[in-house]
Amino acid sequence: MIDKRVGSPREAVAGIGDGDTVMIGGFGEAGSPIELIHALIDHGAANLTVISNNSGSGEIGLAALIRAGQVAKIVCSFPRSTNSTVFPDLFNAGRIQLELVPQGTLAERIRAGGAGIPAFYTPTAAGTDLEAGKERREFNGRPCLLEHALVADWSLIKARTADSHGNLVYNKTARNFSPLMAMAGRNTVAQASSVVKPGGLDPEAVITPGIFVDHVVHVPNPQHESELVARGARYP
Amino acid sequence: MIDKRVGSPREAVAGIGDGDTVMIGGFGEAGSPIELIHALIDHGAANLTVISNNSGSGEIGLAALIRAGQVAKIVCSFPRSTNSTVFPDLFNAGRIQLELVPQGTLAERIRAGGAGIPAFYTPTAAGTDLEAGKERREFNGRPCLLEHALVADWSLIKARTADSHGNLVYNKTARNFSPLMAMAGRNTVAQASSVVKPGGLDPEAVITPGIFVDHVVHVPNPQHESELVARGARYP
Amino acid sequence: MSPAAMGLTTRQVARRAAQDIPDGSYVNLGIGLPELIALFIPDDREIVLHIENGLLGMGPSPEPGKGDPELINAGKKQVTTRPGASYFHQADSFAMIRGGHLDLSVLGALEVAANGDLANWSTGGEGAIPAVGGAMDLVSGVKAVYVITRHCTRDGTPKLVERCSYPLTGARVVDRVYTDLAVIDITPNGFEVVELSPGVSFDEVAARTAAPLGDARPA
Amino acid sequence: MSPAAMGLTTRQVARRAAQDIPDGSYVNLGIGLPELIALFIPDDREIVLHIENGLLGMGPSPEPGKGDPELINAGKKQVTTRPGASYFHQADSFAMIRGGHLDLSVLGALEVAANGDLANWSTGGEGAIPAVGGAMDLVSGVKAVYVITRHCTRDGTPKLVERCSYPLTGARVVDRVYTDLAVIDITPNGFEVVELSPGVSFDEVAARTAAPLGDARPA
Repeated sequence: MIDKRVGSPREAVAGIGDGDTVMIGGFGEAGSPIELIHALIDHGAANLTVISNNSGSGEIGLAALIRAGQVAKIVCSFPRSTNSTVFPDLFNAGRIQLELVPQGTLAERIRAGGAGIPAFYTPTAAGTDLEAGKERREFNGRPCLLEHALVADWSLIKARTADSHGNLVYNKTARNFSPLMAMAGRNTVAQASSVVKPGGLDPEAVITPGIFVDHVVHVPNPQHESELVARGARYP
Repeated sequence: MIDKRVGSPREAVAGIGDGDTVMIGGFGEAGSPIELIHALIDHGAANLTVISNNSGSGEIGLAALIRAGQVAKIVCSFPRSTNSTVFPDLFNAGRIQLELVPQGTLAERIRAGGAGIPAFYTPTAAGTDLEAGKERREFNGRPCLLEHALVADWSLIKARTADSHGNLVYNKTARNFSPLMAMAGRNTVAQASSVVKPGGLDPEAVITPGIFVDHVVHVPNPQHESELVARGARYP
Repeated sequence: MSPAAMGLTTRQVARRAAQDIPDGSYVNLGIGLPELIALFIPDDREIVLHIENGLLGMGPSPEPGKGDPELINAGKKQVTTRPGASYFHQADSFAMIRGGHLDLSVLGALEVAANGDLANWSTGGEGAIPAVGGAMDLVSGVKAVYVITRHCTRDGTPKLVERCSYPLTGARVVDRVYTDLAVIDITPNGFEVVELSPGVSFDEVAARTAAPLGDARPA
Repeated sequence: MSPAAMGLTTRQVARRAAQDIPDGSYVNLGIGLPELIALFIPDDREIVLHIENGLLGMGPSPEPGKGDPELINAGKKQVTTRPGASYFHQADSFAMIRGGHLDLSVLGALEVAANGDLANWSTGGEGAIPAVGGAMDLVSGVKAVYVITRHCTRDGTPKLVERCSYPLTGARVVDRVYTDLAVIDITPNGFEVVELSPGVSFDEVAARTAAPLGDARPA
């Protein structure tokens, strides 16, 4: 009997350990699993490496996790926000490390991790400062860089609907990194606005097959980062 | 105004030239674009390199294209069929070349071609005869092989429904290689059982975004390979 | 007892192998003999069957005339789906395989070597058409690889050998072998019998195995 | 005429650039000034706008209160969709970019060099938080890269230069630049003016360009 549902965000993240690598879905607020992130703040795991496209806004969600001092390093394409100084302040104080990765390379490295491809070549960033420390090789006369797969101990993502097998569909541009992170996480936790029985999702329209998902948490009315920021919310 | 519909399979394949590389979708009969293949036989382009998972069955579809002598080389994972001697006979006579590629590596090489990834490493086939001629490199202590992207001048695929922008959805396991080949073909032709207006497909459920598709042909009642083989059909 | 009558029938071997697939597993069953395992999965277990041409959640064969020629398994036979099924393209399907997401792959064999080498894709013979399909991907990526096979070929030649003579599908990939005669693990010490089929002795298995055979049966 | 009043307004530059986007193109518009181009696409053309966070077929901003916080563009502003739209994940989105499937990317710039080098992601300054997003992917993959920018910075420093002083986004990637003063192609011979804005002379553009400037205007 396959039933991946767990009762609460708290239970879902209980296994995250100090020093773990955690992928967190979302591009801006779209797809950000705020309730899982807040549960991780409550949980308190420290010295985390977080892989996420952004570094959060305001003082909730990902920004709050960083502000809580739980993140030692972030792997990220765009760690800047008009609404937050949390990451910049810690970064400039030398209290958090940054690995800056072009967005497409970040996506492809995560996919590679999930797909068992240890490394690949890409033309992106060749000839720029982000080439530093990377192997260069020409293909068809074009300089390319060797990029390595990313995997994580945990992936925390947000879905629109899940079934109890862990099959997922997403909402609009909230899809972004989540299907890739689901593949690359050894333990993938999906919060979903609704949870249905197997057969409740069209097999042709499933975006993330359940094999990539370990735990499903029902979060019926997920909060929106922009609304929380607009009213000056802080977590905790 | 974007309208990728063309009137017939004949028109859709008219631009294929001698010596072109042609990807052909399908795993067994599921997803095989028989009507497009037959149009290519009528068209007569010769000296083709065909990239397809199988080599066809009976004397229709892909097997008929090979039998017509139009294929100089096939890149394939499983060129054997219980229902056809077309490829084996030509291969044993030295009249067609074969590049044998493990199925997952074939899929990944096609995806890489469509995604602008020139090459990647994979553990598949390391330590086997199919390692011959390939660069080996270890990652995390595991031997891996360097595999290069595949692209094509043309991709011929079969969809269930298309819109006039070229957005596609597929039927069950007929999806197989087609979304990847759509990405890797400089000219991608999709035959579809039904064709709708833009807006007629759910944006959340589109499998192949229209950007990957150049021509859409309405083939309302596509033939099934197994039925044609069962009644001993030949083409032409 | 003649060799032909000794040990389990093919269906009994499939049934035996099915007992060892844990509830909740994601499993790929190879073409041929391994396909039979699907018939014997115990009713109290939910196993998700993966077929590499693009489906998780394979169900049984359709009733005659009720199938879809575009819903087929890797052996190109028509199948059905179970609730919770999903379709995906080949790159995603092999991401599941290569990325280590499947718990188990059960494959047929031409030969299995004592170090876990598997040969099951080519006899390397003159005039044989080489065809590999997804076999090399499966053995390189799936967490555990079981083999299900007759212990010997029709002419009595052992298939469990010291070193494979046929071209390899993968090196050091097999974890366990189910045959008509025994269940045999591949260990750092080579082949070790963990279970004998009813009416079969250890010596009878050893005599039909072309490599040293350990005995790891529970005391 | 004071420098501030010379040439086109920002919106006029966006309108001018929009004229050159062919019907049927697949186009990515960068954050900031390039976003304005979407407002000026001629009615008789169908352009499919790609946003790298996962949408083809971006439509205009939603009416107030009608948007979805999870339907946003790369600048994280709410948008809508047009008929024929599709959603996809980041690996597919950047496959479109890196794989050469987009016809055009229009980006902003800190500097453009005469050899086509583009700097638009970092001033490299002390304490500045480096953030690259999809810019390096776009310039490495899209078939044509246009830049839309003020010709000079607020303090009058030319942005079209012999060699970029800021960190590069990509080497030899820009095809054409639209500024308030002119439309300028990047050619093997460097910058070449193909069109002057109304009321602007070639010499005025040359005086505000920190690299040799050719004249390729139609006779």
